Amino acid sequence: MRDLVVHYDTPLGAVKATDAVSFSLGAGERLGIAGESGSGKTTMALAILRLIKPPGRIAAGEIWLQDVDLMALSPEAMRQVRLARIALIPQGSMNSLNPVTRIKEQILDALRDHDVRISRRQGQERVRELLESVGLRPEVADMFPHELSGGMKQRVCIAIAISLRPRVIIADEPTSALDVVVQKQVMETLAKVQQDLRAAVILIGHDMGLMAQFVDRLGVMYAGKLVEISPVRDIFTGPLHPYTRMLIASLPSFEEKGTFRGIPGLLPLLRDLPPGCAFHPRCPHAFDRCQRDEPRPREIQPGSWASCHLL
Amino acid sequence: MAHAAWRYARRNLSLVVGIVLLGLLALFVGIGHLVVDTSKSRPLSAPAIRPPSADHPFGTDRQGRDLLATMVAGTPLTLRIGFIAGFLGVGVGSILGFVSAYYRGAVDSVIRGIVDIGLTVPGLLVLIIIAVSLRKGLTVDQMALIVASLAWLNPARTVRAQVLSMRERGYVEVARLSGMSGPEIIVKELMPNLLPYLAATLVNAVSAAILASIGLEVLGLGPIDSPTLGMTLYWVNFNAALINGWWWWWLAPIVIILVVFLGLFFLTVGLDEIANPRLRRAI
Amino acid sequence: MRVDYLARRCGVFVLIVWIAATLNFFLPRLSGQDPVRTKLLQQAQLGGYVHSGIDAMVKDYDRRFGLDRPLWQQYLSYLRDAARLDFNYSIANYPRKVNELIAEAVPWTIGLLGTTTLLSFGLGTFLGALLAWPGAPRWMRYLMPPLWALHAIPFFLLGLVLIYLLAFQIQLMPMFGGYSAGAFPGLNVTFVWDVIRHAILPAMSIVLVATGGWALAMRGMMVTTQGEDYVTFAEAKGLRSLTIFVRYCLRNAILPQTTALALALGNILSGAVLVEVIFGYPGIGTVLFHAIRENDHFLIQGIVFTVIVALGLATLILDAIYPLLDPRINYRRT
Amino acid sequence: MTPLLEARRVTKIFGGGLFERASVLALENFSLAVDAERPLITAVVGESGSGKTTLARLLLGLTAPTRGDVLYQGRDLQSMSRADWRAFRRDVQVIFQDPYEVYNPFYRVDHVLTTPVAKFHLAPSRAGARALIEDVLRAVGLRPEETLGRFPHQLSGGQRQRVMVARALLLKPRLILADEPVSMVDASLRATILGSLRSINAERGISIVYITHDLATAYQISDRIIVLYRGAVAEAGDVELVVKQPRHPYTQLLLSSIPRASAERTWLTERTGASVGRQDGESAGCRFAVRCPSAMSRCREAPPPLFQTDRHRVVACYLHADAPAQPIEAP
Repeated sequence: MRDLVVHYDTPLGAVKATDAVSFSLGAGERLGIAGESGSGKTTMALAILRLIKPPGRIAAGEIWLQDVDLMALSPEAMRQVRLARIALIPQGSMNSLNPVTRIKEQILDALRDHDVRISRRQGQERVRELLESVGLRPEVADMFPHELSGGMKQRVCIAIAISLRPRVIIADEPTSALDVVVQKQVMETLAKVQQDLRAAVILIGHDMGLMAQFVDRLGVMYAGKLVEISPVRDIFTGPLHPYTRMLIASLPSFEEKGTFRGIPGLLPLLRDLPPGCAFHPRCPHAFDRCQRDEPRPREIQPGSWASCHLL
Repeated sequence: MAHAAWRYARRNLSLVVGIVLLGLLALFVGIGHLVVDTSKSRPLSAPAIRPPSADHPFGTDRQGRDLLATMVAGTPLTLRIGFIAGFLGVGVGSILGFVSAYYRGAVDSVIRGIVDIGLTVPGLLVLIIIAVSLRKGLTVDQMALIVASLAWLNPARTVRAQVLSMRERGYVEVARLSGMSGPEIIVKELMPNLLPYLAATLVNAVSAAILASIGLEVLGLGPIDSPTLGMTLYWVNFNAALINGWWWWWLAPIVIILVVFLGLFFLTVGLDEIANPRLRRAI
Repeated sequence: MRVDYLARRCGVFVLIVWIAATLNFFLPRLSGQDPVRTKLLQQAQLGGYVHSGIDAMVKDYDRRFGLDRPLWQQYLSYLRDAARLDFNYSIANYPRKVNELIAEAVPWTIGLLGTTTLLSFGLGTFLGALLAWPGAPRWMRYLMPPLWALHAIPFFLLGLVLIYLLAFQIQLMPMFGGYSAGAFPGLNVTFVWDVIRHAILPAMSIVLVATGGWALAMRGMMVTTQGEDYVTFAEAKGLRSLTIFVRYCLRNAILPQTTALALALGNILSGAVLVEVIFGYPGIGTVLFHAIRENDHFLIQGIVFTVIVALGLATLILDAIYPLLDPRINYRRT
Repeated sequence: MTPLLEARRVTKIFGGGLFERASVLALENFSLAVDAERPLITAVVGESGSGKTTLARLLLGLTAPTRGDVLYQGRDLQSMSRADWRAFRRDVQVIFQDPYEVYNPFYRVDHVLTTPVAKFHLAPSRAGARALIEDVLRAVGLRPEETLGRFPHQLSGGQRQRVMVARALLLKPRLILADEPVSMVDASLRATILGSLRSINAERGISIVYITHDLATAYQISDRIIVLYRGAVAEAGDVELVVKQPRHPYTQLLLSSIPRASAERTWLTERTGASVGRQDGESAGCRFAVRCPSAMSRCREAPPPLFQTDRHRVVACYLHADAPAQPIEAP
């Protein structure tokens, strides 16, 4: 992804949901995108699949899948890329599945619309195989979404996502609505299927602990900008950007008790961002240059990028 | 203030259209009462079957009524039936809706049962049974009461649904924990959010009441000797004005009824827009 | 689980039937004196053109609903008659029974009402769905305002306008009645074509108005459905837009639409009665209109009871169909 | 000394009425005592469906217990007079979970603050009321001029939740019950709100019952902790003991399932067991038996009582049957 800019037209003028976001993803790599609400992380995910609906629109930027620029594809060609090459695991909310159709139909209709010619019997077989690979009993195929628990619904979504053996799986807060025990089971299932497919995963979320334990490389977004992206070990041993450092410090840990180091100030409103670096009103190290010009992302150490005037 | 009103008007066009239509109607009736001698709406006060002319701008009907006078006198009567029945219906309906949604329990299931069954039964037929039984010289107000007897069903259903959804909201519990009593919560917390819905339901009820009253009158069950719009249509049908080509006789009431229903309809749509505007919050 | 859902729906239906009979019995007696008796006695004393049957009817009426009998006994015998769909003789057209008159009129009303309701519901739902579909042709957007305006007008009003324009001015369609005066009913092509020609205007006045309503409601539902998470996920699955439109949006938006149909039956019927009166269409509406004019109480009560029961049945059928559309129904308590 | 608020063997069953077929056991045999003299922060931790929200509504008197009773200074909530209820409302205040649901969209946010001041006559004059409100807003780290006069949708989730904490402070309560106060707030603001709750307890001596699904924040803020599993107490006691040396298999499972925000990779195991379907069946014995790795036959017969394994900890698990069993009473 190079310099992606997504605008939302509101009565108060165009709002930049993502501003010049760039990153690269290796085959089979697990990349995490962490950020708080309004940071633009979900917008970026939907932009990759070109699912941004009005009043949002992709204003600029390129998204390359190996040698294909997704921005240049026709709507029909883009449709065929979805699920076949880039699959989405939706937010853990409870109605990502069609409430009035059985699970097996929701798997098979994806295969049919991607012109997978299989007989009814092969279809049943493929459904059973997919459900088993995500740890679900074959009977689930004939059940309706309201008969499944939260964890089971997410496993069905994973099964759908891997049904066409995609190269990239985008998981947008896949377990945010699940309890911690079920979350672990679902994430372990995702890890297993990813390894079997050798697919790359982009995990989007706000739970830094989940990021620390799952992804290889982690990007942090703030107010629509990618403020830092580095190998996950480096981020947790030596965070570069002040926001990353304060975010990690504010996380409740089991080591020292009673330490509450929140980040002062308020999350910025996207429609009237502070000039220069968007984080400067809350940054303890801000100096005059921070209020004037916006920092550009630079490679501070090999493989670690951050955009901050301090570095 | 005017500027804000103008800017809002542009966004909520249907409200404006509704107000303009009803305003025109009010003007027509208001000026009419000043200019026209409404006593001419009684039979034998004008030569029969005259097409529109200088001294009878709307023409006359077979019983010798001046149609302009009939319209000027009749429209407020029909509207009066609509408003009385509408207000009564929404008044009774919203109280029952409130009580059953807020206090739940047996009261709720009884009211819900009556409303659900009541709405499946065709209202007009029940009104016919009532009207037929009382058929001895109905007055306009009796007509309004008959129509009101069923007009409360729909408001009760909509208000109950609204209050049920609001009652579960967190701010009702916070109000209770802040020391507010039950009735206080209804007035201070629920009522303000309910007003736009109530207004839309009221306009709907008035519109439905007018339709029901005209329906009864066309069937001949209305106040026989009053010049309401419905009764005019009854005489149109009774005297087969259509086949005899007396077009002016039915054109006037139809145009006015159209204006009434279109005005009320756009008003409802406008009020719905206020109750739940599509664009809730900017980013 | 589904059995007790249906059992409850049948219970509601029986309740509606009982209410219809009770309304018919008690409402007329509200004003103290029994209007049916006074009408009968008035007819009897009129003499002159009164046919002999009236005295027989008065005696028969007194036998069953005589003043000496306590009210509840009268009520019970009324219920028994209602259960057997026997509503006595028609006062105005003695010796014909009320049931016969109703039986003659019902097919006409079912024909008119049935076709127009299904037509307007189907057309309106389809049109509404299309209006909400981004892939729909542009010109359809201009269909909205007229649909809006038409939706506000009562059926019979449009009927009057149509008669004047299409029947009186241009003489394109017959103006009145269910079939031409001279034609004798029979299952031959000319008569059937004659009936259809007569039914066009009344049907148009219902369909043009009702279609707008259903289109509006469906468009609203489709817009909401398109915002749902499962539609976004369907798009992310790379499904064809037609599959998403039919199997995800339409399939879910049709549920509230069907419930709305069940609720609207009552109003549709009330409107249709007036249309029949305006067009002199030989259905239940016209028979009711004449019955009111001639104070034929037995006929009025017969028609009201039959119609309420018929609607109760229609609602029951819709309720029985609903669980087939929405699998959650037999899972969740209604 | 009679506790300020006490739940004694409280059980709550929903449904089972005329229409509903299945009755749901939301909370079973739960006891807790909050004593005003020693203002502690008690955390109640449990997954969804563990009965923690039902507990909150029981303690606030918003629902009545099916068995057992909730006492305010020794008096049963269900039979208290109007005067008692007014005192109860002053003494026990609440912070709800959803910052979007607790504000009436019709009014500015001030309404949530001015109502309790008026209803409980907390200030002699308007100026007095204004000063009191500005004071509590500053106490939670909000600038009054940036907050008052605004409509709810003009404030962020974090700001709105802090206004609710301020609202609770207004009445100078002796107990604040916080039902998932920070679960819908962003991480960076979460610590600030938890910090203000901690300082309220320390500086103003207000006991706090903190209900959450997040064991980490519970550890950070509370002195003692109760772990709930499907309506029953699994383990309870001093927070250091329970978190650092968990005894109940469920507590251990909870702790091992939380992904730690650190560089070491300990979380992902190769084991991906099949998903345990929706457990609807009510097992007679211990609720956790069906998922418990060390379940014994005894576990399926009768629900385990609370065994007192340490001075400040009890565990409802037969693995510790050697410890003295205790009538179900919190430490």
